[in-house]
Amino acid sequence: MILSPAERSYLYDSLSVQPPVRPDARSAHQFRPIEASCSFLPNSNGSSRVRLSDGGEAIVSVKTQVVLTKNESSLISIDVDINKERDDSNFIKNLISSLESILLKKFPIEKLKLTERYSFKVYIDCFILSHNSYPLGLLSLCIYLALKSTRLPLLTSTVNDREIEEQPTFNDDWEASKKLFEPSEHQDDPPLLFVVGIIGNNVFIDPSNEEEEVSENGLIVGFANGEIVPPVQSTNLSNRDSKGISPKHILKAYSMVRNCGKEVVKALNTVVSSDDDVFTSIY
Amino acid sequence: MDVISIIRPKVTGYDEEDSDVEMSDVEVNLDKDSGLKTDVVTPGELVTDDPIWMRGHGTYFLNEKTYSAVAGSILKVNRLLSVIPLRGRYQPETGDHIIGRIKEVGHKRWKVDIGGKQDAVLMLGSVNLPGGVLRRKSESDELQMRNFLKEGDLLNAEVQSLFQDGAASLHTRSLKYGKLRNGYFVKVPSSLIVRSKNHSHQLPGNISIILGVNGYIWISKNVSSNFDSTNSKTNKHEAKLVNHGKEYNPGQGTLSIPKLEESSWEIYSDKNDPDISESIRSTIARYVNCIKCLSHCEIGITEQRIVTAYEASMAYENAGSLIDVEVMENIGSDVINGEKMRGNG
Amino acid sequence: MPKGIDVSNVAKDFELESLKQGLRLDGRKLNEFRDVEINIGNSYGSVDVKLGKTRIAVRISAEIVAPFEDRPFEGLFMINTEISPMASAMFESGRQSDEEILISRLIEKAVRRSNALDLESLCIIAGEKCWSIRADIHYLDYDGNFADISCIGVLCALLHFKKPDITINEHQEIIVHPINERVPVPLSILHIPICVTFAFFNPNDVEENIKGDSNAELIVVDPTMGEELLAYGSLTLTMNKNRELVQISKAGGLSIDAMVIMDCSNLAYEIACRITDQIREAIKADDAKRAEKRLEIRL
Amino acid sequence: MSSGGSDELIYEAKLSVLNRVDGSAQLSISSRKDLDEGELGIICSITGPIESKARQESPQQSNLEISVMPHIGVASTREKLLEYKLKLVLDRVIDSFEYPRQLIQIVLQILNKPNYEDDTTIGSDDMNDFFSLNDLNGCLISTYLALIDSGISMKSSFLSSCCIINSNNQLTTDFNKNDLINSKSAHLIVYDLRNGKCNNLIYSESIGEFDEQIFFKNVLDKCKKEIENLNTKVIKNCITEKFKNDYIWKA
Amino acid sequence: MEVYSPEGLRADGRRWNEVRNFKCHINTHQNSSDGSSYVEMGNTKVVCLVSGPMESPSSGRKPNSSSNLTVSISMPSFVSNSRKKFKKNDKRIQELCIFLVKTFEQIVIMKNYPRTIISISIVVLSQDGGLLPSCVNAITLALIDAGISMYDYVSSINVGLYDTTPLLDLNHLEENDLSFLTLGVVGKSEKISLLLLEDKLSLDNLEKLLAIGIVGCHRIRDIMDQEIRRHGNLRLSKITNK
Repeated sequence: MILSPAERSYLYDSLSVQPPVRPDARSAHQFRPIEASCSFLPNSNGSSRVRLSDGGEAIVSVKTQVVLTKNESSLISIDVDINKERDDSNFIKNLISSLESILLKKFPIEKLKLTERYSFKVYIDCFILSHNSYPLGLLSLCIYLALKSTRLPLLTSTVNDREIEEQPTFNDDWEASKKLFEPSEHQDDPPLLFVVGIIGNNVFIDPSNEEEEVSENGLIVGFANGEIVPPVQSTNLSNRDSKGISPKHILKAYSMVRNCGKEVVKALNTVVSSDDDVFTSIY
Repeated sequence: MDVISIIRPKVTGYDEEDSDVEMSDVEVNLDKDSGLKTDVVTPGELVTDDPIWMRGHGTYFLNEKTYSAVAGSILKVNRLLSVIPLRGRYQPETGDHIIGRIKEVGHKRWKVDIGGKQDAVLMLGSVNLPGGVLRRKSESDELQMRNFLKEGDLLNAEVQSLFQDGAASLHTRSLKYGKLRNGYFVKVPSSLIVRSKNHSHQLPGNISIILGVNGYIWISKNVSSNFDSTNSKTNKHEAKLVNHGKEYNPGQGTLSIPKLEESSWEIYSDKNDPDISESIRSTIARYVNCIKCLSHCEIGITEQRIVTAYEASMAYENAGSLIDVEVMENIGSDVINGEKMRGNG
Repeated sequence: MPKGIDVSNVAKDFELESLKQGLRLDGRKLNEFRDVEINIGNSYGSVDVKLGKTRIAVRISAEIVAPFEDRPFEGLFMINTEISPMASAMFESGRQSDEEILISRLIEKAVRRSNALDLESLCIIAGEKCWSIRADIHYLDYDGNFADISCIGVLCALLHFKKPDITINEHQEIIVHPINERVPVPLSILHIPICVTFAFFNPNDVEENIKGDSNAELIVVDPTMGEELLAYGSLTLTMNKNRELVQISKAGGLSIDAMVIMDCSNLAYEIACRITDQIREAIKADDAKRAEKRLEIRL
Repeated sequence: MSSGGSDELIYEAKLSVLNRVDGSAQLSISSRKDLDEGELGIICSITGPIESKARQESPQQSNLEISVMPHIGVASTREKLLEYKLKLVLDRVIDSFEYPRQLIQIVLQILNKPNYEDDTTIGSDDMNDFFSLNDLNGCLISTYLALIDSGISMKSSFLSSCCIINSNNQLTTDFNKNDLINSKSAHLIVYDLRNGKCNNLIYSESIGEFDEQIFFKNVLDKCKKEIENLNTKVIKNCITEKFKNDYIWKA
Repeated sequence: MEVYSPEGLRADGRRWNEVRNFKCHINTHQNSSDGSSYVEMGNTKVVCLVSGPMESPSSGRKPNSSSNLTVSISMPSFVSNSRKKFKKNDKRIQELCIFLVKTFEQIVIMKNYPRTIISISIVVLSQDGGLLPSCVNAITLALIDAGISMYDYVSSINVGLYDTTPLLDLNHLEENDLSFLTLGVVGKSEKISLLLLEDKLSLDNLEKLLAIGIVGCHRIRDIMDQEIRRHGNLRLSKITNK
């Protein structure tokens, strides 16, 4: 992303004014419009697709496998793949580590336990078709939708198979499957990660490609059931020299993420409930 | 306090009925005088087997049969037949007023990205150099090319000529061309820009806009142009304030030669005016959203339509809401209806 | 085309013109396959094959290994088709060029996937021990059409190869009897696939080929390197003597009428039969020579 | 095809066997002891001097890209070692200042090895070293022939010979596989030649236990004799045969 | 579950000459590519993004006169239910890419785009047989959407043989059981540009399969053509009121 010095200084000045004038006139806590749909991959337990207005698009599929609990180090495995990019680049490793740091802690592990000896292993495969800005926010929204739309087959064999050696069997009627994240009971929702850009003493959410290029620093803030949760990391969104982060920035970012996080969760849940089970074509 | 709007992907512009309807031979409406199809033609389709037509872009021929090579509409200009593709990259024509971004500094030339099939070329010989029009080129110019234009710089220029393979050669040998500053850059598909005589306009709210024919648009603060006599006093004041006494600024009209010399390094300066007010910035942002509305609804972009869209967008006090898809579509329909009512649509 | 392989336009026009009149630079007719020269080395499964100037050497070797878990009853069979810069400067030792990938996939489909070699017969102890046959193709000299010569070479070597006889004693150990003690055992070959490659040339321009219905495309069997550089596409048909198509691979290039492809396949069948007989005779002649030599030693 | 040598090894050499490369030679060495043991067959191709790839260039000299391909299986560390030793010798011999910034590509393909069927049963590694010594000898001679065929300028001619000291301390260059297996030591000697005579020693490698005196006195002489005999009988008429039909118009 | 019942019904209820539900859309990714398309043949879903003709980075060094075409196929790991990771240099995928490049090098009018590159990237969303045909059809649509000049459509389909009756447009199960061939036909002609057979088939049945395949390809071409015309006319009507 190359900007001319004139553009760069224009953007920098516009964004450092209080309140920041963003190039597309968004307010500091406003997201870019998103096009999203879920459960469109027939052979995955849960799937979702999210597309941003700047052309960034991600597809996430959640698949489960019955495994022996004892020989599995972790029951959740996350894998990110970016179209036309080498899959061992550090960019991808950082994405995976940020996602893992939040998902592994905030995951209803007890839902995955099937019987004493067997449990579900969840494979979250993310595929980024194209991205202009830093794709972590896009990915986290997409994973949220995929997890909410994941359905696990109902166990029909006995639960305590400690003594009698028995492979778990399932009811193969798809309707009978139960959701990983039941909307009804007061169970909490999957976590989210938000990217916040920082310029001067302004903080703004969901930075676009140009805003990232001009921003002095960036923050990744975790959010789950209305609260700020770790990880909270600073990341340099542009490869130019970055300025330090003051506690003021962090507090501002916290308050912004806290209140717009609730809105985002509400909006995401409406998407999940609206097209629950129809495998429509997505384009 | 709307934070986020998530919509379900509806397949744009398709009625949902099953697309497998048997391909009935839908009646083909023909253009009255030339007898050519007015509907879309697709690659490999026989356009005409009448040998009088000369074959232009987007077609190929075998003995006397002419076939279309792209999916698009047929265009006939006194016996030259060509097919214009619905979508495609910008095809430069001589005399086009375009905006480009410097991609590479080469030997006595710059490579400029204009969103076309190939990068355009800007020769060192076809730019205004500091010190006015009369100065001769010297080796020192070749050495300090980067002080004039470097990678990433935006400039507006005119297509001087075309190379044999279709690449464009640009020139900025007039005062209205040069480096762009004090504004923001937007990109739209080049097929949406309606060609007209003049592509740089002044818009209400003290904004000037350059509609590059290649779909690159520059919206900037209206810097003291003395053609616009109404607020010339304020502009002059601003210009004086800004240029610490030097009169000259790009896009400014005629000036005596000596003044041109000592202040001409200004035309390649990278610094914006220091005091671009907040209202100017939010007006520019609103115009950016209006242009994105027009592009989203695939409406041809003209100065008149941008102003109509801008006025229609005033209904939404917070310009940020203009980025939502439904709002875009209402603005688009307002523009079209507005035009139909005025009858010059 | 690196390293001076590109052909001047004048040479190209000359060759195209001569093809139009049905003449090829090496004097062959358009549908004439170069004569195949097979000479068999002194150890089993070592064969050198020449097709005009194109030349390869094939070596078969056998080892006893453990089979794959998901296929306990089958032995292993692997073909190595690495082309070194010895064949021609356009092949690099490291990176695999497009031609190399196509050739190795083609041989894979023609010989391995069509199980010309019966893998079950390679099994010694199900799930534990089986024979792993390995065919190494060394490309020595390139003058076009590596596909056909590789297929002929591998088949001929497989037919000729004999693996040492083995017995399994009571506590499941395998004793390998050296060749001079026990007569070695040949491999069980189910069918002999023969590849025949055609190259296409476009006498007139592309529009005629796509829109015109003159079907004037020129088709040439067993192209040399010069012809391959000039061709606009190629078709490789693999067939065995009992009129069975093993694989067809036409990777784009000039589009050819379906009827013309049918004629090609019939012509390919005749050529395949002729080459199959030639291979069988070569093997028979070598067996006779070995038998008579064994007699001499015994006298 | 020219061959020769009474009690020594049988050499068969032929030049210009390949036509896509600048220089090529095919060599086969078989021991006289038992004929049906098969021969050590090597074919060597040289392409060069050609434009070298970007990262391989060296400003004043040409650089060498040597690859040795085994007759079965894929190239392993054993072949890498052979390539390294070949490079040591060839750097000394090829006039690399003549072709600056260019590449000379040498590919050696081992076609046959003496009854290689039971190659897999050789077992211990040091046996392998004995065999690779023999292979190196074949590679050196075939590379020399290919260099002559390719017309790449050389500082001097060179030839190599390999001899063993068997269990009852006899020195011989004509050995078959079993002799090699139960020999006490094996030696590879490479001499450069000045008008047909061995001049100075370029490279020598020995494996196994042997007495110093025997090495300096007998082994070197034996190899010298073998090299000179190889040169006069095999190399000379192999080259004359090649150039014979070049001057066909002269006769 | 036999593949073809005596009454002439296949496992998924189709007749021998019925094509699976073929859905295609163009211009699905305006802002991330010059031309884009989405094709669904039954449960095989493929997205194709074309960017180009654009400046080729190496144009300076080797001034090749014609533009060159690159195709890359990426298979996310959720495509096959065995979730095995397709490592990049998987031979089969490389072969498919070479097939696609050679097919479209003849169809795209390369001489109009000297010293530029056209880069085609295919993303497979789900795979249920007929991968190569859906890739060919998706590329044809995406190239047309990008306004790149081509001589004609290339439509493609696979045809299998159940002892003597040919079956059109096989899904994954049928591909595993039967020997089948994939063919690509240029426009409405009888000319075959792409032909791939990977299992045993007797020579006498070849002609029958080719004939059925060509008819199938023409039908696919008509559906694609209809979609392009609908999309084009819709856009034309919008623009003409400019």
